[in-house]
Amino acid sequence: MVLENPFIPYLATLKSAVQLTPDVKLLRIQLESPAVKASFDYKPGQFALLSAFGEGEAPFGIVSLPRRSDGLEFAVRRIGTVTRALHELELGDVLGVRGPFGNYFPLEDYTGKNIVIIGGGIGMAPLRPVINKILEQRDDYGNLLIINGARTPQDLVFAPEFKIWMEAPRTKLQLTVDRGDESWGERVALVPDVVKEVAPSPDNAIAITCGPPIMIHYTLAVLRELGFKDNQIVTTLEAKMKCGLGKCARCNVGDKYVCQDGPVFTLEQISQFLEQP
Amino acid sequence: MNSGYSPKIIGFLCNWCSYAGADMAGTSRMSYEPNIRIIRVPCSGRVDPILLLKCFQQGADGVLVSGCHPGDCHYNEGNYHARRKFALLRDFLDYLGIGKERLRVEWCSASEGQRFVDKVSSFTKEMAELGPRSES
Amino acid sequence: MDSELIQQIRNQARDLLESGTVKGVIGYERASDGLTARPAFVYELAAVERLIFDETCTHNLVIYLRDKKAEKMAIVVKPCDSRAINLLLNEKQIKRETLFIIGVTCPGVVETSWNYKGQTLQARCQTCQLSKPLVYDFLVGHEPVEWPKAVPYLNVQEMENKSIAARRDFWLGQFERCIRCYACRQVCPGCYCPECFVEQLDPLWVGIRIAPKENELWQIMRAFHLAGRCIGCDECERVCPVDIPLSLLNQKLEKKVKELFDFQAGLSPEEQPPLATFKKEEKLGFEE
Amino acid sequence: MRWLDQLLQERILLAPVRVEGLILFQPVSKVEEVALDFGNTTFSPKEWFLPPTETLFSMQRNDGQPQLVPSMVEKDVVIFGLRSCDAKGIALMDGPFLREPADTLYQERRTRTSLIGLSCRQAQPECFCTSVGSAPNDSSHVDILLTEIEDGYIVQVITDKGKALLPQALVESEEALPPPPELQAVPTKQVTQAVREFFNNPYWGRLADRCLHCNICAYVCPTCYCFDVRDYSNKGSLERVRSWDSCQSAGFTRIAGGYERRATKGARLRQRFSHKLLYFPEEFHDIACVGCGRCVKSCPVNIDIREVMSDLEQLEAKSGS
Repeated sequence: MVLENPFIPYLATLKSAVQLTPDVKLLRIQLESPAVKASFDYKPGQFALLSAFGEGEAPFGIVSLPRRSDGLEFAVRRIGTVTRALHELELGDVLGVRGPFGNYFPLEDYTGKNIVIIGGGIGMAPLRPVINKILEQRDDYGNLLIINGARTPQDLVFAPEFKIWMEAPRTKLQLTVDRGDESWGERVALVPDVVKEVAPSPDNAIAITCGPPIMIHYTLAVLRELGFKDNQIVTTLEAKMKCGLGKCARCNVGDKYVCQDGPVFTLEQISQFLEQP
Repeated sequence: MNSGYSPKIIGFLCNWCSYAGADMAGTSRMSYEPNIRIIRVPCSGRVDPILLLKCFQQGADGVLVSGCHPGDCHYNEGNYHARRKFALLRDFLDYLGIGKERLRVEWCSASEGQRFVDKVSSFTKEMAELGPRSES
Repeated sequence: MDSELIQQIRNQARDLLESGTVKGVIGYERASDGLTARPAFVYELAAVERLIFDETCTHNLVIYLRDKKAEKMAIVVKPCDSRAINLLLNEKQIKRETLFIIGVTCPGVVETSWNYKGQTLQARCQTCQLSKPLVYDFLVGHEPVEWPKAVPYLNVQEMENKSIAARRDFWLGQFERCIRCYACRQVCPGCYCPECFVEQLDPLWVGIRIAPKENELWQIMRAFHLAGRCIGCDECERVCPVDIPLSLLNQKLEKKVKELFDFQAGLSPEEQPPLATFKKEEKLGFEE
Repeated sequence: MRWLDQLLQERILLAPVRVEGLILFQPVSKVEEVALDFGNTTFSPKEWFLPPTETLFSMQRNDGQPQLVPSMVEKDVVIFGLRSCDAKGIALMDGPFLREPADTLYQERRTRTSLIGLSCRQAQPECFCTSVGSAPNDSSHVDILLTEIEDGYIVQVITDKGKALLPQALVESEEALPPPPELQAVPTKQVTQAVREFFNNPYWGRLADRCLHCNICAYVCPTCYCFDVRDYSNKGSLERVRSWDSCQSAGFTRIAGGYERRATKGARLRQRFSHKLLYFPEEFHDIACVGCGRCVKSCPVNIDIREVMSDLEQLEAKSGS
């Protein structure tokens, strides 16, 4: 008897791999089983565990929107052993997928609100489907402000989509980098400083942030300074995890499991248990 | 002792002397046992003991480390360090019951193709006589 | 328990804390069994009275210096432990000026575990020839008048005299029990790598299996990384939850290092460690 | 014990065996191998349900097409001689492992394993099971409980699974159970509340000062269940392997790129106790400690959970006044 085993990944095939930045690739994969494909429903903010067979498994936010693109998309930064193996996959190669896991951004609760999206580096990945979802149903939401930072202009992950974002109604995009180059005409500043400078109003607003832990730490402080309440600040966390099922006891932030209760949290939910970076 | 048995041997050869020596043996069409799989390293001093133990763990019967003759190291002293390290490691392998014979250390220069062949042959013969490692 | 010696330690600790010379004192206090000792960190004057010293103070406190590099600490050091200080000074892991060493003379420590205090001295104490710490700022206690007379390395010789197959069986049997808890590493003053090879992922040397092959690779490499560096505190063996005789590995290497290179770790803060140096003329048994 | 001999013929029996000074659960082939006079085993029987190392699945290729083959549990097993505290430990592990989606291998082993408990006639100095909701003669989590009396054992059959193990001839005895040994009391009433309240208290850093951050406490604990997963590949074949891990090890939360959520010693040690005393009870309504005292006994630097619990209770009492 073969049991439904939650550790067994679905098999999938790599359909395309686009180099987004020097170290980030956008991988589009197709689930092999039509039945699985049909039932694989997910929402912005959810993630999956990708298996590079022979290396292991790691969690990645799903950056596509369901039913909008053919297959699942992941923005993968080459930084460790699993991501290196994923980068080295060739088109048609088989990989494993488990998921979708975790909660999602409760976008339906944000209707009518102004949205501030603050992303740093590869932290933009889980925010991309949020932006696209808002743009898809633009009239349902208030103003959209996107603050996107990266180390260098080349590291801005979704640069090809900036034009669409900028041209959308009632949408503003603020870009910043740590180190510019000759052709860079935008800000050279740290993300939290840009948030301070742009000073979005907390009135009827939700701030969503994702990025390196140190950026999140200071951004949260700035948002609080600007008057955002902890329940208006939403973040999505990254954590080492080995199961995605709330069993391996590794990814918790206090009493919350990133894999089950998260990865999306309001600051109100986790502020008590945040570790100092 | 075991007629069907053919020992697996891994050889770590330094780039400057022993690897060139093996090359010399090849270009001079000298023949030696095919049991050895050669890994080229910059210097015998670079060979970390964990590389050797990993070889044993993965089923190698014997490991050969070969570098420049003492005094001839391309990096002046790499093989002196290797000499101390492997003198100690061989003794330790013996103590652990793996056997010091299974780790062979040789010095062989770029011009000593024949010496390389002789050493590989004698080592292969010795390993064949010793037989497989009990657990592999 | 030598109450005079304990009083000396407490007085010294009090002076150091009061004068602000050190941020804290690393010493010993009574364990929760009311019988044996455990490491103690004292930062406040009120806590000085917790400090003790007796024959159950087996821990080598020098390991804690790796976590306390930022501030000056005082540390209670037995003669054997002082070799670890020399080792770490030699390997530039600690700075002498951020340390205040309260050296204690030591009549030896006994076998202990939680709620158990043995009657006989630990094996290492039976061959110890150090009357007082090799390095200290303040010395408490009296130097012993009698020296242990046991012959060192008897166990190692016994193992060496076994057949190669018997040695193999013995060690495989021991390593098989290992659960890779890494207590032996964590308690070792010589094991301070920020990332240990056994946990390195890239390259993956060992792998995560808790199984004979992995255990063996781990155990052999652990011991060998301490070749010419092990200072013989035997703490690894004491903490091993499955009783693997780790000192039998360490002592073998210590014995061979002595034979080949006439060196013992931790006796001096300056002498070049044997695997960091060489003599051109030595052959070490290899044909040239 | 002739009954055991018969059981041995039919099933795999795991029982306490003396191995060089340790007492380990091992498969036994003769009743004589079983150790009966012991305080408790060196490791808890969790090692049968969550083994130190196991393969989750392997990958095979059929005509180049990869196929994932899950590992299976193939044996019916009887664990003999486990203590009531350890049986409770298994019941607690059921929380995370059997909740949906259940951990397949764990669930299979759980279904196919029967537990024959041996109640304690004598308490060890490290024992405190009565303070954490169990007892030396607690029969709630075993299938059969044996209690030694002068001329044999009193047999209590607790479950149907237990009944199935017993031959017809062996009837439940009518004899009165001897009283259980008295145990020390450890305060636990306010401990959960205290951990929440004192999350940022310097207490944890001070406690962690002497902690070695080895994995002993986690590996001997009947309720610690952290694990690591990695792939092993060798010449085209592949296995995904799970092994024990511990929240105490450096790197446990380190993600690629180097960020480590619980980077300090204090944060790691706090995680151990917070999980046991706060997070686990919040999810599964019971603290994840069964009072077996193994960690107390085997910690090389005497980090004593009983002391931690009393310290927390004291902090709570002080803050309350």
